[in-house]
Amino acid sequence: MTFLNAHAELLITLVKIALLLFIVLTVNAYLTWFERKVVARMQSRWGPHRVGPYGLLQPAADGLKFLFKEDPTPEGVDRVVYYLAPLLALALALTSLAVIPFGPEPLRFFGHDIYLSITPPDLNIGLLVLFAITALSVYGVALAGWSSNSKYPLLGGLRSSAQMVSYELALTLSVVGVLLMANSFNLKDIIVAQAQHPERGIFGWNIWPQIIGFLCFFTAAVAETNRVPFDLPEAESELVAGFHTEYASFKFAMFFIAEYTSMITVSCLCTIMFFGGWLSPFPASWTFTHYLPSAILIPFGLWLIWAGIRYETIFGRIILPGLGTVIALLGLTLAVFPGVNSFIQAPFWFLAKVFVFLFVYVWMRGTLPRFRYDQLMSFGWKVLLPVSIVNVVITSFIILLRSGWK
Amino acid sequence: MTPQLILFIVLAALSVVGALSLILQKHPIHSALSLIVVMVALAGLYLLMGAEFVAAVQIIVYGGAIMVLFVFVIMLLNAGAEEYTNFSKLAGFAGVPLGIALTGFIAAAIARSAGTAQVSGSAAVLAPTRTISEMIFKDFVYPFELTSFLILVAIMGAIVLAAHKEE
Amino acid sequence: MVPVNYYVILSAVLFGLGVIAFVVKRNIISIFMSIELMLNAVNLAFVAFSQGMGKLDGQVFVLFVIVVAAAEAAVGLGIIILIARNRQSLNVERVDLLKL
Amino acid sequence: MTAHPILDSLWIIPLLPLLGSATNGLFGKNWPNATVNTVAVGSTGLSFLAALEAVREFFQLPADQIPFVKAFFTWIEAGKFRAGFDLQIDQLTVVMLLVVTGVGWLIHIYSTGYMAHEGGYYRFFSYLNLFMFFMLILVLAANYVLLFVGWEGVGLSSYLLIGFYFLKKSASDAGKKAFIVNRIGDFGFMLGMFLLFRTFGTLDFQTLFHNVAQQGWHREPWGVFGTMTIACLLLFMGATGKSAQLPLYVWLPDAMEGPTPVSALIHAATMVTAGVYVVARSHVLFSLSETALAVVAVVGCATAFFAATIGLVQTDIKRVLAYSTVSQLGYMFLACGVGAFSAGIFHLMTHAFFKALLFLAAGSVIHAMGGEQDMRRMGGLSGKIKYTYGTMLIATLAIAGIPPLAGFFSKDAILLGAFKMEGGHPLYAVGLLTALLTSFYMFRLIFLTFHGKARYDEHHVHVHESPWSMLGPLAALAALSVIGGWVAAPALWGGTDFFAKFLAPIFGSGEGAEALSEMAARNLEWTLAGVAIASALIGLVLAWWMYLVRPDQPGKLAKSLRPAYKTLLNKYWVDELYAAAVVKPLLWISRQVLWQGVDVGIIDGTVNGIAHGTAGVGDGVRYAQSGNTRSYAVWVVIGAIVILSIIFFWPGSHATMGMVR
Repeated sequence: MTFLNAHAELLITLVKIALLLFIVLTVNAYLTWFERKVVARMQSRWGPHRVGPYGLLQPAADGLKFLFKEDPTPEGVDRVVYYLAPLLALALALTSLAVIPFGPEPLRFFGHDIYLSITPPDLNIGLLVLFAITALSVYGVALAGWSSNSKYPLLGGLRSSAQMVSYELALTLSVVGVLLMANSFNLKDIIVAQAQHPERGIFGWNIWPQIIGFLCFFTAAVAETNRVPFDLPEAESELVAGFHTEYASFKFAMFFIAEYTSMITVSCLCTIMFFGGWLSPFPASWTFTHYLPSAILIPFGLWLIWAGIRYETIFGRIILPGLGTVIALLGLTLAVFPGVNSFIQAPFWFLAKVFVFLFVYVWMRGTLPRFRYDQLMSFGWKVLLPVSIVNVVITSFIILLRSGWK
Repeated sequence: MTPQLILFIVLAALSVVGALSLILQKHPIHSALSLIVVMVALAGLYLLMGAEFVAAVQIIVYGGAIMVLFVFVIMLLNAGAEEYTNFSKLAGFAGVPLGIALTGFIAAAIARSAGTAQVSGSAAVLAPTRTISEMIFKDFVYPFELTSFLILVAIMGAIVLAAHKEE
Repeated sequence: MVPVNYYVILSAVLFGLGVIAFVVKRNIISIFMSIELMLNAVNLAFVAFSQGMGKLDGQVFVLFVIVVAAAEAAVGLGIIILIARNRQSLNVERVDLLKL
Repeated sequence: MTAHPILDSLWIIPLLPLLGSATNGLFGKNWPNATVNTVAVGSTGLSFLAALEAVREFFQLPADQIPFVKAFFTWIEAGKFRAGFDLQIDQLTVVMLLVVTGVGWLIHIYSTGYMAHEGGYYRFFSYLNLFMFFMLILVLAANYVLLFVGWEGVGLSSYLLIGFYFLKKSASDAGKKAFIVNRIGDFGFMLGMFLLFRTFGTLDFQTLFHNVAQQGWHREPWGVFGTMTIACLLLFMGATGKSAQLPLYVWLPDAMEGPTPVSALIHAATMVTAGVYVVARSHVLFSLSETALAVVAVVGCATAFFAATIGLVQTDIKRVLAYSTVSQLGYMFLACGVGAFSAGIFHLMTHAFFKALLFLAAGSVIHAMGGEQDMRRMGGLSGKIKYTYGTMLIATLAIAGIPPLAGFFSKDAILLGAFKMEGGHPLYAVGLLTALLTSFYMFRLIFLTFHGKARYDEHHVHVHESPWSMLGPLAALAALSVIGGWVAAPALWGGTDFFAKFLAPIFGSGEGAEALSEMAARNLEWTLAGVAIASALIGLVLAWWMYLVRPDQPGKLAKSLRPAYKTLLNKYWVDELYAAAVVKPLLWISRQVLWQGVDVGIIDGTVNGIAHGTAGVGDGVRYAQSGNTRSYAVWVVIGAIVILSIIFFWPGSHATMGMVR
């Protein structure tokens, strides 16, 4: 017990890390499921529905498949780098989540404040850390492409490193506007700065003054994460599978997870910097909106029970109603206990916004065609960069005016 | 053995090892990777000293831009492992002891100096990021503008150099 | 708390290693990288001193050094690409005409 | 606004022509003639106007402000030596200024007509403006150094203009000749300046003369070669060079190779009078040395006679004028020599008028004859080119000394001065004889050119009058030649000797004011004037008889005294003499000693030796420059270590690189 008290901080942090990892990995898995489903709907298909009810167990199956597939190492690869690359990619992607704050006030637990982020909330350079990690995440792809000792991966690696370096500029610059408005690198401060006028609600967020910045940022971020329409490093139509052509089974899975994790990170960033993080879109005075979570969860749970009973497979008839019950009960709890209710607000809104962004990602994947490489480059250098610079100039000018030329 | 000291020793060892492997590795990519290790370790040291902004910039610019450029060029030129030529051995023979001697000199100079000052590790006290920005835009504004001009020139130079000649 | 001298000695060592690397390496890119290593060593010393004196000038200077290093890398790598194009070699031993 | 804006910015007067010169010289190449005219004539005209304004303001100056000196900036300063860009204006300057700008302007206008069909139009005017600039500097300078700048400058532009047709061998040779001969004179001039500086520690006119007066420098009697005498003689050496006096006159006749306006402006009106100007300017010094004055007088007198004799037989119209110029300059020096400075300056002015007129008219004749310069192929032109004839006749009467034209008064004043000076009668006699000769060869020129029957091929040469741009200046100068003399008309002729009075503050009213009773003076002047007129008329009649009445006479005469004729025709073989005495030895020395010995042997030897040595050293050192970057790095490291160890092991050094608390 003394040991616990002595190193409580350390332990708590470790626990938080473990928890976050579990959650994120699960979310990643089901993100794939979600993506496949949505894209299928867009293409009016069913998507996965064999494994488990509504294909809910598909991710698990995929995971097993990755684990048990043969893992060949091609001839003449540079072994160290070849093994290092996926590790690097995954590690960096996961690390970037560490600085994300999911909620403002701590959880009181045995006399310890447990903040909803791994790093302490007063981390002054949260954003810088994020950018640093993003900057480093080039190496995963580039090295993978180089070490595979094969031409398609090499090309993929070259492309990705060029692309990432180019778009990183726009990425960083487009945020400067937000930083100027919050004048801090601290993510928490950035969110708080958007709540200066609680009665305004959604209209106090940065998205309105920084719309240009947001567009630049989101575009650049999509490019940074090598997603459609900027997924040239892994353009299957020209480069087989791009930088991870030579990677199989779990090493491939690492890249996969890294990509989806960075998607999540970017969504979190957008939420924090432009969409007021955990802030509720409604004016603070509307307390009844606090029941919104339950108002969503309970009906959803009930629908799930109802639909589950009528599901064709036995397994589904057992699983789905149970799941529905859990969700409904959860909603009920939120409605009943005001303390829990008020605590859950912030994470709820945060996750909701993140979910929206993830949906946008999938949406784009389903709809947009891929850029051509020269288009990509010229777009990054000739459109994105200048626009974001202009944005910075305008913002700072306005701020200067506001402050009365001090 | 305060935790800072432990951290310092670890990071210092990391950086030195990285530098050594930069020398010993035959392949440029490996050298580049070891250099990246050194840089990250140095960033850690900066953090340890409370210079968090410098640390971030170190990683973003050095790690994220410059070294990426190096790796990119190495990949582009498909540079192979180094080859030995006669003169290089001689330079090595001359250079290694000389470098060691240089290091010894500097180290000795520091040893002679009466420096026992402690680095204040508390970042929050200094809040450097803000102060640094103020210094840059107030005291060092002319050097700052000069560097911007330098970058402009460098960009043009790089374009001129690397641009393909129109036949 | 760590004495400043530790940092400075470390930077000296790194600098020396950089020098050795410069002399020993044959690949132009590696040599260039050893220059970067030396720059980093110097930066370390700068930050250490600035922290030790409680003044931030050192850190500001480090920022300038980094900027200059970036510019240098841009131009230098351009030159290296040219050399590689014209000489089909990255070995400094083969590039001793002091011109392209 | 000050009371005298132009005086406060005197530099404007020389600057304008310089600007014109620069403009034409730099951009004029492809400009149409009209533009070049506008620039050149405009700039000189403007500076003429400025000069007039300056003079007007000068007359309004209170007496204590004369001479008006204005220092614009310090040019050279070394120890106690100071040469500033200081301009000065006093009575003497006023005269010179008006002459230079006025005549210069007229001649510019004339040139626009004369040079219309020549190549290198812009070049010509650029040079001409340049000359104006330097001449004005010379005239306005307030110290010998600046004056010397103008001095050399006019030499340069004269060289450029004589060699204007540089494709003609004779022209370029003449240019070189003028330049080199002038160098000899300048050498003396510089020595004189050095001596003056060494003696008086300054070269500013006012301070210098003031010092002289202060130190109560006693007048050096005849035969004493004191500092002053030597200095004056050296200065005079320069003057002889510039003003073509014995023995350095040889360049002037050849200088006629240049375009006629140049001969008129530079080699008659202005530049060649610079010597006279200098002597007059430093009259304070000269009047302190009898020897110098005597030398000046004798040289001037001799030159006058000598040149006149040569002029008798010349057949090239311009050469006749050239020799007459030389002899007239001799007159001026004679005047200075006998102390009649104002008379000399007066003659300078009048001479500028009628000699310029003569040259321009001659140019007009040549223009009319289509480039023909030999009088033996002219004749009977009077009817064809009336204006030219009229103006030239006026000028001839003036130079011959027929009253009441300008030349008469000035020459009369000079002769009077010569006569009054004790021991000056021989000079007077020679001067008188020269006057006779002058009128003779001038009328010879007139008769040969304009009267008698035409001796040219009517079919090929169709004579035509010149354009108004040429005749206008002729008319103006003719008018000046007529009335120009009256400013100095002595009381004798009902005038008030204004000119001498005007210059009196400079030269003092001393000259001519010997102790002669008013009546005696009157009689004397009457007689002298009468004699002068008589001589002039004799010359006229003689020429008329020989060249119109009995055109066969000259030939006979030439035969009868063949050697004398030959001698005159070959100009006393002076050129040949110089060639044998100076040029050949010089050539030999420079070829054998300087070139073969010094140049090839010593200088080239040294240079090549150094070159070879360097190459050898390079061979040795080359191996350090392997071009291998890393070896260089090693050297750098070694250097660093050396420096460090010096800092380090230096006794008592506490080099520290850590924190020092």
